[in-house]
Amino acid sequence: MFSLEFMQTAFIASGIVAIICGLIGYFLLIRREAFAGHALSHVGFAGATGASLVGLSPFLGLLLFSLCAGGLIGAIGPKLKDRDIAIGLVLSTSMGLGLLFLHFYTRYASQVTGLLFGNIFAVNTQTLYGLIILSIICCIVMLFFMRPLLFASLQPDLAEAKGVSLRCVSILFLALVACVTAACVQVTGILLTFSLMVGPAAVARQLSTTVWRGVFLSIFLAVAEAWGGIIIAWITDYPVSFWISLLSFVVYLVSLLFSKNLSFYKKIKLIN
Amino acid sequence: MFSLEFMQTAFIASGIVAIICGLIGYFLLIRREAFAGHALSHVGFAGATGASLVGLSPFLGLLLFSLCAGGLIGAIGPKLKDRDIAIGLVLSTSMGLGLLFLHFYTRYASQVTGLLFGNIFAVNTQTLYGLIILSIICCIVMLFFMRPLLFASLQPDLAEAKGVSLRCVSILFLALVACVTAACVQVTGILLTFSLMVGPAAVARQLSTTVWRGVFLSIFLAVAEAWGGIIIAWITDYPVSFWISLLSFVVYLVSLLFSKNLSFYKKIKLIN
Amino acid sequence: MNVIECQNLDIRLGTHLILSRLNLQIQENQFVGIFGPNGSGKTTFMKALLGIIPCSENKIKILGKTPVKARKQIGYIPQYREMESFRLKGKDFIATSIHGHKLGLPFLTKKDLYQIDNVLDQVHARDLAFTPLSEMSGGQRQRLLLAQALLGNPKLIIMDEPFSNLDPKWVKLILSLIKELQAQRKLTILLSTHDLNPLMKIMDQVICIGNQQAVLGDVDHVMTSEVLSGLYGFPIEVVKTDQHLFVTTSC
Amino acid sequence: MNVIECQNLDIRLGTHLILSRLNLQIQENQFVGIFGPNGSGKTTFMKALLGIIPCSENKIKILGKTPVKARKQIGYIPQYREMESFRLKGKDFIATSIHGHKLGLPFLTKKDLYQIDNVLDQVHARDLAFTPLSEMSGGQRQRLLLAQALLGNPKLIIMDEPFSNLDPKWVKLILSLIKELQAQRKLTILLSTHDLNPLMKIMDQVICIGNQQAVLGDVDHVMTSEVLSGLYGFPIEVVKTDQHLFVTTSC
Amino acid sequence: EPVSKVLHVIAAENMYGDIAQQLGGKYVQVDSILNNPDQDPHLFELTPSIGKKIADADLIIVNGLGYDSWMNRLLTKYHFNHQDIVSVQALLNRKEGDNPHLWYDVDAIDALSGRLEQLYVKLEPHEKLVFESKLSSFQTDLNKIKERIETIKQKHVHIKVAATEPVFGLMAQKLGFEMLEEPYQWVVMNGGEPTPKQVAGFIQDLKTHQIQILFYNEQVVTPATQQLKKIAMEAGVAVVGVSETMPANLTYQQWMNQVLDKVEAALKSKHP
Ligand SMILES: Nc1ncnc2c1ncn2[C@@H]1O[C@H](COP(=O)(O)OP(=O)(O)OP(=O)(O)O)[C@@H](O)[C@H]1O
Ligand SMILES: Nc1ncnc2c1ncn2[C@@H]1O[C@H](COP(=O)(O)OP(=O)(O)OP(=O)(O)O)[C@@H](O)[C@H]1O
Ligand SMILES: [Mg+2]
Ligand SMILES: [Mg+2]
Ligand SMILES: [Zn+2]
Repeated sequence: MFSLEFMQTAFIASGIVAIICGLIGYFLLIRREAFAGHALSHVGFAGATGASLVGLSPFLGLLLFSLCAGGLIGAIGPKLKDRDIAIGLVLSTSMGLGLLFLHFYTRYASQVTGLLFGNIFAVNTQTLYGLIILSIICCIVMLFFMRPLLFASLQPDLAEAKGVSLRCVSILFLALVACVTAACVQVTGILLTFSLMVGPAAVARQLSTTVWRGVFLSIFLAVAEAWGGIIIAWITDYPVSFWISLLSFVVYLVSLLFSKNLSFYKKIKLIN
Repeated sequence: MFSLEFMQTAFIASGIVAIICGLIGYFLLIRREAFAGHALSHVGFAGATGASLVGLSPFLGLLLFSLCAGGLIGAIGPKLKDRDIAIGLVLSTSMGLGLLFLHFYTRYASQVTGLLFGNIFAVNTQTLYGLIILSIICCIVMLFFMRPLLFASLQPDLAEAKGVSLRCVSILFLALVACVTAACVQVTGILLTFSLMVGPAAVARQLSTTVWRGVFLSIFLAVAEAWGGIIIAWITDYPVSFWISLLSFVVYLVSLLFSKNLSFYKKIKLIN
Repeated sequence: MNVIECQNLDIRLGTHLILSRLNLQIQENQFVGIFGPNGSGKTTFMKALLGIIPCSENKIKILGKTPVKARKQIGYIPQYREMESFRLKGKDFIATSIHGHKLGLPFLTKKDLYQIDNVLDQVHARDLAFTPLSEMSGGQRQRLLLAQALLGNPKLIIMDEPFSNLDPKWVKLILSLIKELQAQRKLTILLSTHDLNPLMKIMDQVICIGNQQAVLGDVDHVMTSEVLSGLYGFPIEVVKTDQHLFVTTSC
Repeated sequence: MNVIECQNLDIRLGTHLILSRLNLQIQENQFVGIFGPNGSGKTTFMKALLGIIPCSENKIKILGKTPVKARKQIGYIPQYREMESFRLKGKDFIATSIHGHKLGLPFLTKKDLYQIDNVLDQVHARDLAFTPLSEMSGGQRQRLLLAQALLGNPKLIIMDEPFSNLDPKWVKLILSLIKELQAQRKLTILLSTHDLNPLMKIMDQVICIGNQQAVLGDVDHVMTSEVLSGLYGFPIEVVKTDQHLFVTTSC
Repeated sequence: EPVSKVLHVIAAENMYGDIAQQLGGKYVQVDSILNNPDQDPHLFELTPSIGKKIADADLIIVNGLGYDSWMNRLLTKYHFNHQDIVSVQALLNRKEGDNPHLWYDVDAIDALSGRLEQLYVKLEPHEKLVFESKLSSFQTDLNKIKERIETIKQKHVHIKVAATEPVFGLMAQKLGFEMLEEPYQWVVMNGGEPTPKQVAGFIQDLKTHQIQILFYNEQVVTPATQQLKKIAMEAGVAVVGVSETMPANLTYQQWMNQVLDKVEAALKSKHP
């Protein structure tokens, strides 16, 4: 299984996607913005179609459009309360725009439809290099951005008093999420990206007592689920995305049972 | 425009969809569950393919599966805090299942892609009757269910003390949302359904001072946006869903400006 | 008839024992204060009385019934949480609790509306009926919640820290409102708070919760330096002047 | 040098004037209580001092600088909100505020860790370093936040209702902690609360906020029945015994 | 006598697989990836077993034009430099965005068969004669089809047709038909939403017999196609179903002849 070149590539690519998704997902869940993560994966298609329409590279359009949408969501709803409305409206408006672009694009728009499920076994070297560069950039940015991000997420009032602009942090973070989603969705599809973003991070948030442990647990689980999914898919010959999404659900359920015994407080929450 | 039969049907069908979406959407936003509304519109396809796989009617499968997913989300996360994780996980798992079913049985695959954007101009009479029946059932259920739903949404602690099971309410409501979404998405696509669910309700929540006014404003706006979208689409010859999503965004922005002048409190929120 | 009766009651959350072997009886027309350190179980005790936290059968009797059956006759104000910043009017907000516990057509009868006006009058807050919730001050919201708790002619009202974040004027206003209502309608009031001073001369009885115990007693017996110091595990002094009774920690 | 200096300050939220023509100067090493009815503008005033609410230039000086420039030297405890029910450890939680305002590698230096241990020691809460946030009581959380406010050797600490929902023991404990720290480090403390009694003998000065005015004064001058009654628009009595000073609304 | 080894050929679509089999006979073993008329190429996720087969293949046939983009990604030179890849798109020099249903273009198949024979000969020089004879018999069949097309073209001039999707477009072009309602078709194919005037125009043209034959995609059963079919039948317009994927148990030649049979029948029955 490991001697086949396309399998090697699949392991590397899914590993990288898992690392970025695990990292970004952890902060996404701390900020309770899972919806944004999903919405941004839809948004890209409008950009891709728009770019094809004016003759630009679809990927560039996808990236730019996602970035703008991420920024817009961050700007409209920096407070938790109104965020779901902001996300919902940006999502539907950008999908509407995508539809309009599609209307003018009277040729075959192949890049539009292929996004729901990607093909991790069909990653070419160029894409792989792109992914590696993206993941390095993303990790470096997160490394430098983590401090204000955590501060603004955990103690917004205090952060504001210390001169952190909640709106800026929110915009920047969602732009980063948009970037990552745009890139990963190209490779692995909406389903797989979202599974790797939410599942491992949910477990990490549930169990870890320090930020670093949380981040690493999240990344570790994401990689483990991604590779585990590929291996099980190899054995059973069912689609990989199915296995990874199932694994991520099962691992979360197991962690729920586990964390029940962890602390007394959790127990009460489950009773209420 | 009004003499054409398919246009008449479009007006009637979109009007009915708008009524249900406006009604359900208002409560969805009061409970801050917009994400659930969107997620449930994806979930159905797994049910449709699954049902075909075992030889049942796809629509039945779609309905049942959505219902289960709605109930599951409601059951996992009755508290606001954990809800986005619950929704995210149910969404990705059910999409994964859908992919698996698709792997075994591919017949309804093409219907799945057709769901992002529906075609309001191709509603047959049978579907129309189905919609009318659904909307009547939905309105009646909501009418009887509204009291505990509002109570549990606005004053959860007190409702619990009065014997309302928050979990039951949450499950029931999301099951209803699932039902409605499943049916509407078949007719009008994910985009249009979601636009009509979020936009008008967001405005109504922003402006109205009584529940009834909120419900009626939400329904009224939804119908107005739906019909307005069709008329503008007829004039400009752009796709309807695009216009409706744009209208719903614009109306929200206008309401935001309007409500700025409504109350002092809002102003401060915008400043902070 | 006893309004509240607990016999040998154990309250557990999960496997954790919060209160053990509770025995107390509270009569009609009593104003009972509940004190105790943070996390001692005041809220838990109240939730047990409301039947939200299940307890072993027949150990709690409210008005001679089980808590679940007595629900209709209990008014409740939960520990204050930030309310939705809706523009919903006060009247509509409290109306959600009328029949809110059962399915049915969401129309209010004339009687319901009359009842709402009635309770709003009782807390002298008719003006709040048409004020949007998002424009109410903390004190106004508490008054509104008090009006809501009076709906349905309860015999017992349970209030969980209704005064947190309220200024002394509102505390006093709401306290005198409660006292007035209690006298009129022979209500039993159960009220928890951390600021003991405003209640000193108003309470009839006191429940002290601490160390998994809850003890009912008269104000004069319980509100002594010894009892309170023991309860909080910290020197607390009760100072008596000619007209006043004060609690202080500054020694 | 004055720690806080306001000259002819107007504070607005939107077009709404909250406080007008404020003039006050607070010296080093002062414990200043802030009182005022709900919605009078206590939180708003504090936010103006922190530079969150923009005011016309040069009207506020903190330690001789503008609020924005003085940020590093101000410790702040926001009005209590329900914290995330994370399992994050106390140490990690307060560590987020070290350098949290600027970009950079998220690693703590030995010095930072030493500083955290140091402030935890100062509030006698070394044990909280390893307690998950979700398992802390209200008082423990307040102590943790106080430790956090001490990070970076501030000259001024602003606390917005730090005692709401705390029991008298914790109020007293935290108050004496604050007092102790203030004496040690010549801090200026600005603290708002609705429960005036615990502060009566601790404060050096008082700011009364009401009717769009804020007045600074000595405790003896301000804490009189007349001033307080005027402030709250409600009869409030100040009772003096040999050793104690009490505020009460029961008249 | 040198022993010939069996060539492994992978075809992305089954008609290409069929042609490869016909041309290679017992010397090739063909696997088609999309071989079920019910399958939607857009929602297809590779499983490891297919990846394995592709990795072991000697020859790969893809359509190109984004129709099977997952294959393109897999087939960069880096991974499969030992293999020969036949892209029908490349053979014809078509640009991205063109009508991807290349197998309805008989000339494309002509070119493909020639190219395949060349490659077979290159890989198995010993069987040159066998391959040449198989090619000539295939091209004889193909020429018959071409002749048939030419006859139809001569006999029926100025035939106006329409389709629900541009599946049949290339063949219709060869037949000399004038294709109406093209924007509608592209929108539907791209999963977009037709505008009201497009729908109105289509229905109008059907009712007024502007359209003489309506082609629809048998694989995409949506309310929209049903609606148009129904209107066409009511108006007496001939309706012809075509499929995207070749039905099982047919050869390419049989399939094309079947389609042409249907077209001829339709032309006969068409409204005068
Ligand atoms: N929802 C909950 N989450 C976590 N712990 C809880 C919860 N409810 C109760 N507990 C636990 O039960 C005990 C009693 O809590 P309870 O809320 O009844 O105390 P309380 O007396 O109301 O405190 P406070 O004065 O702070 O309101 C606490 O020690 C706490 O550990
Ligand atoms: N975020 C906000 N939302 C709504 N109104 C606000 C907000 N901030 C300030 N206000 C308005 O400004 C005035 C001052 O509010 P502020 O919060 O400063 O009062 P406060 O003295 O802190 O009250 P409290 O004692 O209740 O904390 C209030 O009358 C209120 O109307
Ligand atoms: Mg409590
Ligand atoms: Mg305040
Ligand atoms: Zn989606």
